[in-house]
Amino acid sequence: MAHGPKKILNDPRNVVEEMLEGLTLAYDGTVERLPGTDALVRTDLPDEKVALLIGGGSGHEPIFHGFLGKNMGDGAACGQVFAAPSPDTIVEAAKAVHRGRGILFLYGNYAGDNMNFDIAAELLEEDDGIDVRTVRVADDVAAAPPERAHDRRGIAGDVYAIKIAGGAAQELDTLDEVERVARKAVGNLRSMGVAVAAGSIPETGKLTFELADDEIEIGMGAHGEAGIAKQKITTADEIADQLMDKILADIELASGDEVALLINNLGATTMMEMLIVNRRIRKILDERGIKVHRTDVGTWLTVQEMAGFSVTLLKLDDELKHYLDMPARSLGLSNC
Amino acid sequence: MAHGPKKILNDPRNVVEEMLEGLTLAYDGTVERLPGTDALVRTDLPDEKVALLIGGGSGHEPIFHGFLGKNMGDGAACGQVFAAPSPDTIVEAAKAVHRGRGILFLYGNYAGDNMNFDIAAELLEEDDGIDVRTVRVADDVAAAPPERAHDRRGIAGDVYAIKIAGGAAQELDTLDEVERVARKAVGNLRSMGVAVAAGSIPETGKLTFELADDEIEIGMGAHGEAGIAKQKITTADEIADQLMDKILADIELASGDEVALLINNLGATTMMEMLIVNRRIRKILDERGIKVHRTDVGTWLTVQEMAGFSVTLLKLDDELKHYLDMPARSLGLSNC
Amino acid sequence: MSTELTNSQVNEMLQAVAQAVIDNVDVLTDADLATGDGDHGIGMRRGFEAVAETLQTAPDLSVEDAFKKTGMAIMSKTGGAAGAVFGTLFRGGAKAFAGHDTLNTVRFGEFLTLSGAAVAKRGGVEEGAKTMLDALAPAARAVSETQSDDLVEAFTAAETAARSGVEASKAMIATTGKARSLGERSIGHPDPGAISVLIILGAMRSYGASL
Amino acid sequence: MSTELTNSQVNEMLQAVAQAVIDNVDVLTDADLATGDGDHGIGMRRGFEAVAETLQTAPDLSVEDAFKKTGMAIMSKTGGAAGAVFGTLFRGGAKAFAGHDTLNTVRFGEFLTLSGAAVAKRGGVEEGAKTMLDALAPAARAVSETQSDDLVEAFTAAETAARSGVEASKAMIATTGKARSLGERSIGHPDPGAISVLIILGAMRSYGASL
Ligand SMILES: Nc1ncnc2c1ncn2[C@@H]1O[C@H](COP(=O)(O)OP(=O)(O)O)[C@@H](O)[C@H]1O
Ligand SMILES: Nc1ncnc2c1ncn2[C@@H]1O[C@H](COP(=O)(O)OP(=O)(O)O)[C@@H](O)[C@H]1O
Ligand SMILES: [Mg+2]
Ligand SMILES: [Mg+2]
Ligand SMILES: [Mg+2]
Ligand SMILES: [Mg+2]
Repeated sequence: MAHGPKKILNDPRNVVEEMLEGLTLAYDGTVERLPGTDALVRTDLPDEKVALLIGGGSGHEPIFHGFLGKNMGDGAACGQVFAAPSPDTIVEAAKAVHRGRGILFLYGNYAGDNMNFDIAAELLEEDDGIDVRTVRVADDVAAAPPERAHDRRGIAGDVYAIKIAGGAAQELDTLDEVERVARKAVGNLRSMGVAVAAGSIPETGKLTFELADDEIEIGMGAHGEAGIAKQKITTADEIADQLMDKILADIELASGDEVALLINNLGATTMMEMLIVNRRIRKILDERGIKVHRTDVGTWLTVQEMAGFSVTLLKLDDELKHYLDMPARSLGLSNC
Repeated sequence: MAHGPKKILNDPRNVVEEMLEGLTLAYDGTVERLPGTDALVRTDLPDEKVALLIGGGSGHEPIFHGFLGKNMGDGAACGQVFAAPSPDTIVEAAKAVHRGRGILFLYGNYAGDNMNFDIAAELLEEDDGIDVRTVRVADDVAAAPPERAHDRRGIAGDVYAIKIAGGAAQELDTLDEVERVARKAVGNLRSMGVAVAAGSIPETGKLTFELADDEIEIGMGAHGEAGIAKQKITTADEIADQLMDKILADIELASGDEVALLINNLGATTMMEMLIVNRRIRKILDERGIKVHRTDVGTWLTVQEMAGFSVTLLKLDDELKHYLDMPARSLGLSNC
Repeated sequence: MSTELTNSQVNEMLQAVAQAVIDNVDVLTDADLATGDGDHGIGMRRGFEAVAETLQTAPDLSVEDAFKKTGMAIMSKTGGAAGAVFGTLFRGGAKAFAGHDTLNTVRFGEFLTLSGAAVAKRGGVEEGAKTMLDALAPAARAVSETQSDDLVEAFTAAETAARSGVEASKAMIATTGKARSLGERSIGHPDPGAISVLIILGAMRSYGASL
Repeated sequence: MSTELTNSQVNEMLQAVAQAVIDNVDVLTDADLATGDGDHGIGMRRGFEAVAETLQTAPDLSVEDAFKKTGMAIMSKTGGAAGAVFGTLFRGGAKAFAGHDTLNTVRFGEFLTLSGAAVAKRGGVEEGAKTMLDALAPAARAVSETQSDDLVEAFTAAETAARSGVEASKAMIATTGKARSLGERSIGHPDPGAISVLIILGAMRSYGASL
């Protein structure tokens, strides 16, 4: 089993299958896996609702397949490690969550995801006449300048996007309305991360990038995509400053505005580090008079054993606050 | 800042202070830090209730200080990294949470914690006439044989113990009753872990133990305390078998009995690995007819950047189930 | 000199293609580690293992269906960008063979041209974006321009053009996919998907030459 | 030959003790890494930095109060097992100096004896459990048995006994603290807390010798 970085696995080529088996069991009956597929669906779906389908590559657990439940995702299409799910998987998941009111596809903005979900959406509309809308999370400000914001990657902003869309899909009656709320949330999300050490794909056993012992990479993506620059490791305060500079330059936030603040562990970083970073972030926000409505610090969108974290700001209004704060229960995120 | 293993910090000697500042801010007003101390207290404590005080060394975030909130801990006494809090801190926290109905001290069973909390309890009883009861979590079956169960370390069983005691301290009127429920929970908890890689204390910058690239240590404690034996890394299934063998040999569980199952990430392990382990654990439990009432897989009691995980079983009855399932919200654990 | 492949030869050829991709998993992994997330090799292996299985159990497929089924197997098992684009490559051009029992140079050229168009549409890319299209599109042009009806010549033209495409991709700045983030730092590295196109066309050429 | 220390000398001596502990942080870290969690050095440093501060700002304390305040500073700033046991060491025996202006051999012997008893009670341990008591208790006995009233002899006797205690702790199997988990694997390593006791008593001896 000495296969690249040390991990507790069985067959490295079978990790997604085994993970999905363990995940489905961990849902204790609230979620089922569609036989012969990598599609997961809530078992307690009400008869009539707008459906929220989420998904993406595996290896980022607990997102996405860990985010199913009441006021969260209704179903998930799961891909292999760092690989978007296939159209088949998406179509299966979509048909199973559909409850007559159309489906919102919500996922991170990557070429692979976009193509596979688009193919599935075309098939569902052509073959089954199901109304599908697509909202892509593209929150990573490091990934492209504002004028090419649609090219940005989806990173930990996914968490808030799913939380809000999940609430909206529970409460609102039409796909139009759910799409509108999800789109507003996504438009108000900005994130940026820093990488401290690489993760590896179990099947290749290879680290996805290289960093020297005294180096970090600011702005790196959630699959080890290149960031803005490698640099010598510096203090938590300086790193927080760098991330916040870029994020705050990208979104209009005036004194008195309210945000939700999420600090996401990419894998192996300690919560102690993230809390130390939070201290600085709050100082920066306080200085600008920006109010923090809620803070979430934890591990939601990982990149295998990568070390590093990202910071996400979501600009709030009353509607977004309402859906964000709705109670929810899932394997990877609960809220009360 | 190149100080031992790569971490995002400011002053390695000031990590607990900065972490507590960031933590308090992250609670968004629901928890305050008593000025000049490392004691944290809920700001929304009702006027009359049995108080639940938790605490221990820092460096295990989100436990303990991240577990404050309604139906969770009422206050926390925080120590330095891997060091029990001082009696002063505990006394301050205790006085601040006390609401006239006595205080339950609930913490992990370590010589340092025991001595410091005992000194505080004596002071509170002698100087202030406050009724203090102590329940220690001692769930690590690797740490001592059944006949010396009181010598066992407290590891991830803390999570369920705090969750249950938090619910009981909210609903039950007397310290006697809260103590009784907490003691029952603790008596029904069994855990065991495996270490894959070491963590480090920021101030020393040194890894707390050594493991070769192809070695793991079964039964290692939450501060790198020695386990049962170092061994060559093997499959997830075999490791799950080893842990479950020891746990199941230690607690009477008949077919039809119900348990709660918690898999806790010690830091840098991927959720994928833990879910793969869950798959096997469920097979083992199924074979014995043991029913899983709920599963929790996540990161609650960490040992800095250590890699590895632990498995916890809690044998349930209706009363424990009731308190375990109560909704709760805290920085590190929410339940709905 | 063979100018036509029968449907069972096409089936054999596509199995040889699958094997070639599977054999090159490490090459593709390393290429994707340099510019992307390192999963291109294992993704292509997953897809082409499914292709091999599909073709082995259905030796009697028409040429069109063999390409279609190949594309469908890739599309359903690969995942990621590669699943969509390589699935599209095989499916998107398959209608070039509709109503014909055999594969010849002209139809193969049409296949590649249609495939290239389908990929460009699906991926929202043009040539120069540093994708597999930078190997596929030149290969399609090379085959279309081939005067000879010798299939080995056609395959060789395709392979040669794809090889130049892989080379040319090194100088490109990626504007899509995971390599996009690298910006100018993507210069110097070939596109992994383009390498896959080269492997696929190379395996066709070898198969043709072995007849 | 000094047979008595005044309260200001005691204050100075305890500051020298604090400095010695602070200077040995790495020795204690490494010892605790071998058998425990590696924080003994930094914990003792925290505690004794607080001791130094307390004593510097209160030079006029009585002997009893100097020991008490030392214990209280340790108890409130160290944390962990060490905070409780070393706090108890200094506080638990301080009453040996009650009503006296000076420290002499007899009172120092009583101090150590009372301290040892207090630590044993607080820690629920006896000698042989591989704790700092395995240095402290022999030191207490050695001082009590000292015939001479020369304080340097008393301190030397204490230090020597503590050193043997540290040595002897190597052969012990820990039955408390974080080292308990090691069981037989704790054999061969000295107890970190015992080393701290040795450092403390050694610093007293040096201070006495420097007079
Ligand atoms: N938008 C696109 N259009 C065409 N091909 C693309 C596009 N995006 C990526 N590709 C191709 O896919 C290849 C990457 O495949 P793979 O690594 O399997 O997918 P992923 O990027 O999802 O990890 C790239 O090398 C490129 O050739
Ligand atoms: N129950 C006990 N009684 C007396 N001394 C103890 C006890 N437990 C631990 N010690 C002492 O404390 C030392 C460890 O101190 P330290 O590393 O600071 O605390 P921790 O074990 O909390 O990390 C041990 O070397 C031992 O001498
Ligand atoms: Mg990928
Ligand atoms: Mg400690
Ligand atoms: Mg890739
Ligand atoms: Mg220690």
